Amino acid sequence: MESKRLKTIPEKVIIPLKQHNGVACKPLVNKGDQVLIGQKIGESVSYYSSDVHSSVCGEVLAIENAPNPDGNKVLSVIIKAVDSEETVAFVPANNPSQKDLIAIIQGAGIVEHYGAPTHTVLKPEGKKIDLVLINATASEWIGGKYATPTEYASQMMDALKLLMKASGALKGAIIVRKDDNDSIEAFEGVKVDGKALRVAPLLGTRRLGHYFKDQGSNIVVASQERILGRNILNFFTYNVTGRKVALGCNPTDVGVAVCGVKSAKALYDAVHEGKPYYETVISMEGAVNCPELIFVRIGTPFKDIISECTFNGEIGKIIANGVITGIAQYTDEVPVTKGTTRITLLTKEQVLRDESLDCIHCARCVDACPVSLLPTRLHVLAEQGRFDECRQMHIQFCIECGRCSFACPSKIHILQLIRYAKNAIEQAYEDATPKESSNLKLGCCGGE
Amino acid sequence: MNDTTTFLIESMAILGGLGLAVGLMLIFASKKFKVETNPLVEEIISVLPGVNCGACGYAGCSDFAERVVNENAPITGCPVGGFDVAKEIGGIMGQEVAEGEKQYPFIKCHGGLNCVDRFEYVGFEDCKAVMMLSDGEKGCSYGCMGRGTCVRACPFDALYIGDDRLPHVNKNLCTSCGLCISSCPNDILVFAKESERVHVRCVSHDKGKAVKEVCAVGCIGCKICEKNCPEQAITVTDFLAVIDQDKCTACGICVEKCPQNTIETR
Amino acid sequence: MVEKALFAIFLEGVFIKNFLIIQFLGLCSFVGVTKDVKSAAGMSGAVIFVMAMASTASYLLYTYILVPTEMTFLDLISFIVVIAALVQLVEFVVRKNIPSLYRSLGIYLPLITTNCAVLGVVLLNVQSQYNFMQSVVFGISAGVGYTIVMLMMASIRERSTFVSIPSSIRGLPQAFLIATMLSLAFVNYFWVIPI
Amino acid sequence: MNVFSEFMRGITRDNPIFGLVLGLCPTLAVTTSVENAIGMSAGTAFVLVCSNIFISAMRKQIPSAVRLPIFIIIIATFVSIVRMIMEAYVPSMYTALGVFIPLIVVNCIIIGRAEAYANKNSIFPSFIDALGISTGFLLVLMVIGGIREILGTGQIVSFGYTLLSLPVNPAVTTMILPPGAFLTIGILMAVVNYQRAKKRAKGG
Amino acid sequence: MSESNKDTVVVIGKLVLISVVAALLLAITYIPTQQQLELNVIAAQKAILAELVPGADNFDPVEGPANAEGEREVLYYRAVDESGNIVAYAFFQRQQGSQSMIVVAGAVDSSFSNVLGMDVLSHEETPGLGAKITTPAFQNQFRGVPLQQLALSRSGGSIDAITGATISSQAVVNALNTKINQVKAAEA
Amino acid sequence: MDYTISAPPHIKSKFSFSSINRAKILALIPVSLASVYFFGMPALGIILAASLAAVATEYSIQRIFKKKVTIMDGHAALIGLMFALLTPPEAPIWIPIFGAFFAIAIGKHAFGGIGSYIFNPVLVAWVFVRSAWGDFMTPASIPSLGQLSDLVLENGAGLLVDVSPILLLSGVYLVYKKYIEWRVPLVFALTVFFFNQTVAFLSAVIGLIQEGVLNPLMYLSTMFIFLEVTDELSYVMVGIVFFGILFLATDTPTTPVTKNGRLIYGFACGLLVSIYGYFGNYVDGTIYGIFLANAIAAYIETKTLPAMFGHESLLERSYKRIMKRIPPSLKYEVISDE
Repeated sequence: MESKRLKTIPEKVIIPLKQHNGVACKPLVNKGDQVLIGQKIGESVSYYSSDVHSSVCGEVLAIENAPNPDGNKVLSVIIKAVDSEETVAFVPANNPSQKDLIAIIQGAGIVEHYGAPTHTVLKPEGKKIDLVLINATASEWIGGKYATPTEYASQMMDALKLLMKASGALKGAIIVRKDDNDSIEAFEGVKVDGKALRVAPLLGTRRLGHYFKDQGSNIVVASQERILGRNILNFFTYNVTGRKVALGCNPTDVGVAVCGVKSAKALYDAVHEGKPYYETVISMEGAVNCPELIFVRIGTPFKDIISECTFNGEIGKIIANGVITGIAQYTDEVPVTKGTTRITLLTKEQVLRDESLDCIHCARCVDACPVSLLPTRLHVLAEQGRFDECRQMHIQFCIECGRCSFACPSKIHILQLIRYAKNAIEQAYEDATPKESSNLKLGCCGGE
Repeated sequence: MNDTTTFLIESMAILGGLGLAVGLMLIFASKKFKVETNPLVEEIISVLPGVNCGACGYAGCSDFAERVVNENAPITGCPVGGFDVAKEIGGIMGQEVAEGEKQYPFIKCHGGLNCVDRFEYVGFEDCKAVMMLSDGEKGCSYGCMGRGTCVRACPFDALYIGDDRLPHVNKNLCTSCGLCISSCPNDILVFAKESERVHVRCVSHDKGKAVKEVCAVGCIGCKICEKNCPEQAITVTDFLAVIDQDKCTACGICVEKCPQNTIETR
Repeated sequence: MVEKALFAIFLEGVFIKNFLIIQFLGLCSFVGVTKDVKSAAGMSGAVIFVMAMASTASYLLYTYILVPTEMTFLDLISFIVVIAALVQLVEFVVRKNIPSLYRSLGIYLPLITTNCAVLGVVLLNVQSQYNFMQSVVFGISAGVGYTIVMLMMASIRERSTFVSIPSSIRGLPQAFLIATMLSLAFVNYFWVIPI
Repeated sequence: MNVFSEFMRGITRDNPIFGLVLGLCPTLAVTTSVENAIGMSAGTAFVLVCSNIFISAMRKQIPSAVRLPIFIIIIATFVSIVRMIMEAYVPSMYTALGVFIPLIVVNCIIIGRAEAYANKNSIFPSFIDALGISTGFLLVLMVIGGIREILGTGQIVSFGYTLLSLPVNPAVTTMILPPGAFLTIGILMAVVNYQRAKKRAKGG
Repeated sequence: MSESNKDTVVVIGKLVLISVVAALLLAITYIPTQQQLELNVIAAQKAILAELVPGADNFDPVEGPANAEGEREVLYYRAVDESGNIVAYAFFQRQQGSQSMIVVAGAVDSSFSNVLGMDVLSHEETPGLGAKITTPAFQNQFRGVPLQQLALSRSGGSIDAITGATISSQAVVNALNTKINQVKAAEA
Repeated sequence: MDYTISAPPHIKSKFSFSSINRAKILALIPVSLASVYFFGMPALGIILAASLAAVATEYSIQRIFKKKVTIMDGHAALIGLMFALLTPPEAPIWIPIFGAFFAIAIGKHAFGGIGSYIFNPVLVAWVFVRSAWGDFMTPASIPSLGQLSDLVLENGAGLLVDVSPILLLSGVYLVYKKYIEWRVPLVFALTVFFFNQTVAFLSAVIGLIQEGVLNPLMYLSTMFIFLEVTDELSYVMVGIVFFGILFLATDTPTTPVTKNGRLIYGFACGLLVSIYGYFGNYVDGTIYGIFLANAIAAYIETKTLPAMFGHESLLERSYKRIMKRIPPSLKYEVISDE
């Protein structure tokens, strides 16, 4: 699982100042400034924010709204890159305390791929975390500097311990994919506290609690089926730990911090090398002839990555973050951000242009739904604007996995309609889902 | 003959007795089981036909009256009473439909096919849905996307998307309810009176060059109309011409002069 | 033997002589109050109650007042007066004493006075020369049959709001088309049951 | 007041079936033949006209608190009269219409017109109104009855005369069964709605 | 007496008055129509009897035992020809059909071997289905049927049931069978 | 206009409405061929007439009302074919034509077209035609399973579809390939096949009670009734019942969408079919039973809406409560929330 770097440094990079959910950063540079690799160019202005660093050496061309992979335009720093690898001085931390770790995470700009700044996940205001999970089911291997898979696995273990230390949690777990034999093998070879690790499958009604007891360890690795979805945190937490997360809350409300592989690796690098989060690994998929994993700088426009690859046919669709839940891009000028995990390219012929027909009530979507919703009814209610009834049918529980749309023989854009309704509900009922930065939700959600 | 008389008297006695009994019982019951109700409701009940036929869709006249008072049921909901009853209920509820000049929605964008698309969209046909995926399909981020959110908002089928990918209003069906206007994410639709003849069909605040790149009929803020208007009814602010309808005499000079054909008479 | 006859009357009243879709009695409420399941259920509950009550009252009136005095030609007028008065009375009582019941069932009571299903039950009782128990059972069974069809109709119409229907068919025409199908099903299915 | 337009209103805009949607039960139940339809609407017309006249004549005397019971008594009286006369002089018709003759008493058309019109207008307009509504009712019943009879039995036989006879047989028996009634009125209503929507879109 | 009580009395008075007037109107209509009704019934019965037994000159009613009020119910009729011989027995029988009571008229020859005919005096069966028992096509099947064959064809008899209206057809057959047996027993 | 934008997911399954319809038509072709082989030209005429009439009706309705013409999705042809299979071979040719017309015009389009109809159009048409011209639609004989070879080729076949029950099992392949949902047919079939056994069992038990038998072994022995094959089963193992289970009841717009709802619906179908079959025959029983079940499908759906995700069902709650009572030493495995 070797990952490759891009051969050339991109002509210019576009670094959005807001690569996380929360408050946008304040730019620290002006037009015309010279920057170095790893230089902080955006400073967080609140706890719910994360620093942004330059990934190249060069000159700031502009600070303006530029396209972002999430579909909207975001204030970004555009830097003209020069061919230089000059970095600012990186200071590795030596046995940092919990407080130091939180500061390192925020300062290194580590952000979960689902958007939350990692330090707010580990140390949410007013909440106590007692379990840290690394979700390795959805995102790919981070790659980077390691010789053998086992070394990678032990790096992960170290990262998990760092995360646990940062959050003050006593227990931690890594969840890998059931069919990902490489990872499972890698972890089977690692020793934790002198004991050989066993990857435990989550079977039936067994939850993590069982394995903590069973293995007599505070750190376990478990395997699970792959879950995709843009809103899976609560569902993932419930599936893995059995803790129910109330609507409008997130796993931190029940004492669980869910981190990604990338942020774990980034923390590892930040602590051991002092390196901020300015590089990431993305995978290329689709009709493309390319190494599967590519090590890129954050801010690299998609077109530079695409031009490194050979492509069979004409590009019809560029999708960031996977074909099931990803977002299609209307331009290849969008940059790789901390939230980007993969890029999928489809040819013109592969692009689906299905016209949606009337619902035939075949209930395939109902069978496919992992959270027992009735997508067949929700999509109609959404289309007719009956959002009240959508709420009564628990539309907020949708994890946006897209299985309903995938299964639909009438090719109805069910997921899009559900998101449309959720969006409308959020606007109409501002109290329904508390805003992220507000403390209103404190105490509203307890675990069970 | 005697038999017949007895028969008549007997039948009268029975039915009369029944009427008496029923009347007494009801009056007794209504006194004994009196429940205080909203006087407004009572008043409406007294105007309503009292047939309790259920044709209004509610459970009888008193239910309908209660819904009118408490839940804003339409005052025209009673099909039996018809218009007269509706007027009376309106009098009680203090609702008067002011019969002013009729207003219709007006589409303030003329882009449609004249405006370039940035990408091909496949999915749920709705402007807001497109907005959720990106900031709009058209090159002009102010203009009408023509995906028909307003059409679907109209409960009277009065709007439709024409061949030019712009919404059109069928005035015969329009009731001026304003639902389409509030549904538009880009605020393209506004109410316009029939007497207001001349309109600027553009809402773009982009600079002239940017507009020209994407739209053949957008307002470029050239100020020709402003200079030529004899009534000084047009002002260009922020690269967009605005007509003051109070001053406009519909002379048509601006319509002729506009290089982009943005201003229109209808 | 008596029990079986009662059961036969019950089955007949519910299915074979279903008031709504075989005998066409009470159609106003059928098309008016079946827009959602909840109100259909409330209406049906009220109908069952009033039908049972009206059957009782009218039987007593007919047997003990009209027949002895040979005033049977006054049946129609006296029945309607008695039903109207009874419904009104019940409404008063329920409204005063059990407000919660009034909200769920009582608001449908006035709708029933002029519901031909209730008067129909009473007249059919007299016409079929049922005795007291038979009258009451027939009244209840008519109400149960009414309920079943109302619930079917209401849930179907509720489901119909989730699908696209041409605007000229939406509403009453659709309700009648559904009634056609229900009627076809009832006419053809239930005669097979031997009673 | 234009007598003619007042009369026509009952046939077109305030048509009891397609306009006001009242009195559905007899409409569906007795329209197995044109003959029954005529008999039913004649009975209804008699009651409607009489009660409209009676109530509008007495409207000043009726206390509003008990107006409904009094209306019901008046209507029930006329219905009973119709019933007895029919039973005595046209027994075949009486048998065919069955329980629906006494059920005229709860026909919403009658009590609806009594309340909405006769209670507020003087005798002559009430009379015209009743005539118009009755004619509208008669026409609708005859149309439905005609459709059902011609399809259901292959011919229209009224009062002993064969008015129309289809060469094609066998007839669609379903049409004179209950489902046929629902089907006919459902399709008729859809057609009426379709025409109305078309007219409205054109600006009618 | 307070104002409201006075109102109450007026209201009730008017209610009673209306009821009384209504009763009067009804009673006045009732008397002539009732007479007409009785005439109708008798005329109808006579017509049917004459049609069923064309050869008969007179019909002698056979009355049952008197009931509590001293009225005697007519059980059946003996049809006598000009010379006074009994040619047939005719009768009316009430029977529950699929929708209502059917009053069936029938006649059987004096030797109780053949049914002479059947007619329906009154019924309220479903139009188009059960109501077909009044059609000649159905009624003619009964002319001259031997008593043993008086059953629906599905039970081995010679009467074809009306399609879709087996219950009504069965009711007619049952009515005839029951009554003929009764007459037979009474005459024996 | 370089790239295409759409909402996720960007790939979709291969199933489409037309592929499902095509699969169903293909699955019905063997039995159609068998009926042509057995009944000869009349069967071929009926099948062709019904299919063509259905397609023609759909085409003209969609042209008249200016809708998109969707005859290529195969739904109209499928309805026509299914109606033809439910026609007796003796029927005059205008019966399938009218039936197909009625199915499409009233059964499908008057209710709003694909997905909007509440009653299976085939059944709507069949029930209407049957009640209008009962003589033509009554099969010459009520099919029953005389010997096992009747499963392959039924000699006393009534309707076209009764000709060969075994060929209808192509529907099982459709279930396997997920063209047809499995819950309804499974529960339906189980209910139909066990109904008579249950009736026999109950009557045996009641008989024992009436005789005053107290020996529990006698009662237990009546359980063996479920193992034997009752005579009634020969009336159940016929083509039309198989057809009803696999093709008529599984028409998706007429089934509830909820998972539990589909189970209940299957049971309701089975029960209604069996009751009619028990008193009457299974030919009419299958049709009328499913038709009536269609009417209550919407009610079943409203009553089985799924609870909030993660909400414990009654079963789970009671299980947990029982497990709490048991001392931990006795427990092997418990649902644990840590």
